[in-house]
Amino acid sequence: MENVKISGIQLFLLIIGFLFGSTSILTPVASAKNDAWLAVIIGGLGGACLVWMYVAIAVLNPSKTLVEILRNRFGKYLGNAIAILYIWYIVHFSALTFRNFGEFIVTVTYPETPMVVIIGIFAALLVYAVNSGIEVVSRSSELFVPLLFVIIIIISLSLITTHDFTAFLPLLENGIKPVLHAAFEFATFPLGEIFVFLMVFPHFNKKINNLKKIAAFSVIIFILLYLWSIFEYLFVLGKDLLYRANFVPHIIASLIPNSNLEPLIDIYLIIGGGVKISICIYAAAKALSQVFGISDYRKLVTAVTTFSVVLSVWVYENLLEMVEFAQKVWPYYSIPFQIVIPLILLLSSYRAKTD
Amino acid sequence: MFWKIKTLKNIVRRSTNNNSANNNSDNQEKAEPIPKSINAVKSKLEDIFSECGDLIFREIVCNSKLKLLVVYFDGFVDKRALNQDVMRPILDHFSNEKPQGKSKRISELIKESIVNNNDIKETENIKQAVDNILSGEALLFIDGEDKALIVGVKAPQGRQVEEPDTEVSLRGPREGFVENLLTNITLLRKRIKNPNLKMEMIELGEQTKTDVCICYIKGIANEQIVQEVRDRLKKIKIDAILDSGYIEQFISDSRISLFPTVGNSEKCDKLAGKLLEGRVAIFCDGTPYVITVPHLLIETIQASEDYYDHAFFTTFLRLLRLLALLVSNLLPSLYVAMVAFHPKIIPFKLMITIAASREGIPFSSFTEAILMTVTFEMLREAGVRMPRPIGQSLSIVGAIVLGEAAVAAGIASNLMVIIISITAICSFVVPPLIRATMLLRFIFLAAANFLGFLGIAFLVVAVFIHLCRLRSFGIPYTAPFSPLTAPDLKDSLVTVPIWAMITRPRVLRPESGDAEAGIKRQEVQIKQ
Amino acid sequence: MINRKDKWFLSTAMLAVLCLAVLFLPGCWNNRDLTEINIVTALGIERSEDGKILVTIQVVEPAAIQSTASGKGKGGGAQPKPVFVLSYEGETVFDALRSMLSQVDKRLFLTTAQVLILGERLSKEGIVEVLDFFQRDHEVNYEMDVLIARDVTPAELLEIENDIDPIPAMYIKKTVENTVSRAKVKRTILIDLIKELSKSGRQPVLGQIAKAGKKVVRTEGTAAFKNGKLIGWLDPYATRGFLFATGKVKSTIVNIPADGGKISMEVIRSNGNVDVKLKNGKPVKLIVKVNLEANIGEYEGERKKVSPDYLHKLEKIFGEEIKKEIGRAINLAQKKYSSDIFGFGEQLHKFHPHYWKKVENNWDDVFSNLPAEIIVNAKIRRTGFIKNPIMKER
Amino acid sequence: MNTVLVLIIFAILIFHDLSRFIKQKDPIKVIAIYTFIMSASLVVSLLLAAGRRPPGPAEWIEWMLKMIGVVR
Repeated sequence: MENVKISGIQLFLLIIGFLFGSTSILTPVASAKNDAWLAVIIGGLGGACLVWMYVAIAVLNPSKTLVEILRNRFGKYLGNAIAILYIWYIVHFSALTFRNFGEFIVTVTYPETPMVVIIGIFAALLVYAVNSGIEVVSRSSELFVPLLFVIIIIISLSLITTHDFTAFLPLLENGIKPVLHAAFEFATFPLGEIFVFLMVFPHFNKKINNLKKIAAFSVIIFILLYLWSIFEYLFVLGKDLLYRANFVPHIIASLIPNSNLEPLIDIYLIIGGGVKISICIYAAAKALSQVFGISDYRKLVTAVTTFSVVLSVWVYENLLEMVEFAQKVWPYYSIPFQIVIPLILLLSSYRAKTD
Repeated sequence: MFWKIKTLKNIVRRSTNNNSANNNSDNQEKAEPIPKSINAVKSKLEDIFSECGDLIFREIVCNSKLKLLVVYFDGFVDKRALNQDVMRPILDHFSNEKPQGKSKRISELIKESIVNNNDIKETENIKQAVDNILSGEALLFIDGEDKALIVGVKAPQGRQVEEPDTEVSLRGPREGFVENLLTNITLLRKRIKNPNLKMEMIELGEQTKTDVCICYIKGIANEQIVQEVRDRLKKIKIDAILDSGYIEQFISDSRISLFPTVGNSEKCDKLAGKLLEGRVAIFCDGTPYVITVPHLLIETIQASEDYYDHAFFTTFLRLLRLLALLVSNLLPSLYVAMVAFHPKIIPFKLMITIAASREGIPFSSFTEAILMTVTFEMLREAGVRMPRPIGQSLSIVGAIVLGEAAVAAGIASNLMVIIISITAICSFVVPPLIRATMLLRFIFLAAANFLGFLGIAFLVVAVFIHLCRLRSFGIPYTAPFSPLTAPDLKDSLVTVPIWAMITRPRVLRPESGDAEAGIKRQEVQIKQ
Repeated sequence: MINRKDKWFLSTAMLAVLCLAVLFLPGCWNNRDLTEINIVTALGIERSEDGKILVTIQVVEPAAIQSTASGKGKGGGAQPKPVFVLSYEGETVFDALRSMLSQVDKRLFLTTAQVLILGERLSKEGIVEVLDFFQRDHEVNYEMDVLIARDVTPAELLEIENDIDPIPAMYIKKTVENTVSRAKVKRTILIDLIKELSKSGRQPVLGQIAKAGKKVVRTEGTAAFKNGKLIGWLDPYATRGFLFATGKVKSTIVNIPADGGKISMEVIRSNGNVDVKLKNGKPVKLIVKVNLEANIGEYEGERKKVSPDYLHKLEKIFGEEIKKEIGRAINLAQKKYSSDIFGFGEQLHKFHPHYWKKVENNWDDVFSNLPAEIIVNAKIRRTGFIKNPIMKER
Repeated sequence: MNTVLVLIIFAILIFHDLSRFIKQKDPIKVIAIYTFIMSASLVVSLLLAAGRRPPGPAEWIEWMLKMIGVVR
């Protein structure tokens, strides 16, 4: 089971799907209003540095998962302890993604359906996918993720007539501070979350150096596409609605002239969300099985997913709490997991390598 | 289907138990040599074939010394050939002349210099003799010798080679396989004149002893797949193989999946094409359907004509088939989802039309769709099962029921009739998936009724994950799309002309071990 | 082998049970058939005298529409009416819409609403509050047309029935839509209104609708707003001037006096933009620039041979005429309403944010006192099938 | 009603998985971890179903970060 391999294009699509997982529902940089695009650029650069760090760790520790690296660097007990914290973090943010998805669906089309039902069915689907193995997840993403590109392009082309191309002006009206804040938010959500892939990278089938290229390529493509989307949101909605709306991409989809295709287009959000959550569940179950020395991670997938679903219902009482948390608390909560520990890992792996 | 087979199997098994006493005595006798006296032979055979009225014993006395016994099943052998090529020369020879020097045994004499027939063999034990009688040869026993001659005078059985009903083509050869294994193999040999075309014969079925033949082209087919086929076939332990469908169910990778992971075809040219791509075929005596493995999803929308026609048309047709596949699976459920959950998406004018046509209909759109779909499936099934002459009247009744009457009676809306008709038409476009589509359609309807588009989307994703899980003899079912195999995309949805298909399908050789060996299909023409 | 077969059976059975369960799942959430909804085609909102919200809806009867469309004159019996109109008073828009269910049979489905007509009294007291519902609800169509009813209540307008279109809302929508060829009313869809209301340095402008007889409406002219409140009307010509200045004219007919008669010019292409000229960091002039192309559509002047020179002369007169219309609009906005409907302030905000910060609060006063320069660059391209009008052969 | 539904769903899940673990003779730690996670989920979801929501992890984290002084 351990020798499943992922090809370069599959990894690329997985990363893209993962990054679009929540950003196709929420807009992390909306708090920067009409400087959101600047926040995307700055945050994108910062996030790219983070991704570079994770990839460098993977390259320095070839064919080792995050848990193994942690144990190598920190010793067995401390390493396991940190790994358990990581598992908590991963499960937590898969729960948040579940919640985002559920809130979105319940708000835009199914106001009378209990959110748990929708999340539960979605979770069952993802358990099926993850239980089939990471290879099946990546192969499914090969079929679905290209649709993301198609839909993004279709939406932007069909809205071309309603564009107001000066909407991003004036520059830095409220100073640089909110922009930096939004950029930081964008760097940690979604770009910094790529660290989860440290559990997936060992399955990559090509030479480890190609990993750098693929990671760089996918992050650049993502940032460009997202920049494109943000400009589109600004040009079509204006800064005010961008700031006020809960689910910007949905409103954008509903503005396609002469048609109300948004229920159909919303479906594509499943793709990104599905990739993201299944990667998270895989990573959490795999890490858990490695920490406790269990041979097959599949035995824990149901448990992890169930917990994640319960957590997703438990974690907030209302939608605004979710948005507040994602904007205010999440970035700081992420610092140790996304920046500090990986930085230590990188430095110590580098030292170990040079010694 | 499942239950049917099971009951069939039970019946077969029961009859086995009844005959088991007989069989056991058979088994003991089989190893025995042939007795020298033909009377002993006759009584032994009569014992084995008791109550077999169609077995013919003929004793011939040529001169006082030579006595012959001919045994065969009536109707199984070509009597003219037997008389003219075997009996007459023997009778002529022995009644006119006296037996020549005793140096040669009579059986050898007959075999080597008297009989005209080419297919003549010797045997020394009863078991082989009985087997050969059963497979339609004539047996020649000579008094005083412990050998019997097997004379191959099998009468040509079954149909002539004709165009298959199930796979009609406008362009291309019309020969289809028949029930006879040898005829089928001949048809294939005629097309691929290559000693590398290997035919491995095995026998399957405890009771039926059906001849099964594994066929592949050495050097093109992947050895691992061939070995896998052999292994899987060997594992089959069953009383009867009445059709290749039995084998199909035993060797397919997933037993629950609705999607076929084993292909079958009736057409020679199609089979030849598959073999040349590196697939393995399994012939089964008694059925015109030849199995091909591995069978991938993309094959369901490929037709043999595709390769004979211009690449543009092929591409268009392939896309059309894909569309038909999607429509036949999804259209009713999309309609139900739209009407019940997302009226938003319906254009305003159409919405008024739909609402008007649904006014006064007592059922929900879901119930309506289920009713109409079930009616249609029943009509289809009736059309297949019933005697041909009634077909006309059925189609008239069907058209009335599905069409005007249901609408006039206020049971179904106009639009639903149209939708079910379109679905029906589309479901016939991709024949290999008719069965899968039929069931999936209902599941999709249920999902649409449950959660609208979201339900459909969940189910679509689930189906695709399932497809990605599936493998056919180790080959990913969704190849060449996932995993992406760029060179193979030339013969997927978008096709290129045949002169540009330089390589054979790469997906069939997943391991790099023998990668380059069989890849190249044609030389690249650099100079004109 | 046995184990595998058992599993097979188990999974099949489970699948079957699951399917059955889903099939017979009663009353699924959100599952409402198309026959279970009232298709709303138009909404009217007015404030009643005691400050409540009066919501009027127009609902179609699909069967009646079908029968009027297909079998006109079939049988002499009373034709069912294609639409019905209903009003209800409530504290808020949403409250009124929900409470209305005490009078109608089925749930109201709002996505199909083609027009939203706001009453005059409501508009004068402010429209921002009532629009909140339309942004929030998941079934509202962000693309419906918004209009202001002039001298008439929205309910009266929605009750108009005529033979032009069985659905009055569609009829209204179509008349608004064909402003692309007449440019005498501004077409505003809901999303644009929402955007305009939140922009600093621009006041929204909505199209106006009035009753033009017992059975017809007229959509001509616009209503100017200030801080979300109706402040006054622009007549059709001022409206056109406004549309020219903001570059929203697609095509229109402009009549110019010439040669003792009239010439109708058909504008085929036009773009316009507004700007503010700054000097020493202070605005000194409002600039409106319009470029347009036109054809001669009709010539009713003294018979004359049309030469290139003559066309150039006409171009000048033509430009003056348009300048007059634009000037009228700017004058109204500056002097009478003191409301920056053109978006001069927005230009300042975007391109000179520092200065904008200073004047943001009293921009309306600053705007009202700035001189305006209007530059029109008109070109006449073609003359139709003929060059000259009928002239006696000499 | 809600409580019953939660119990049924958890019963199905746990029965399905545990029977599999026992049949495959998995080491006891698998069952231990599985039981731990599932019972935690069960307790929380029962509390949620009963309408008594315990303070969630979002609150803990916010509280912790406030203690450190990162978030206002």
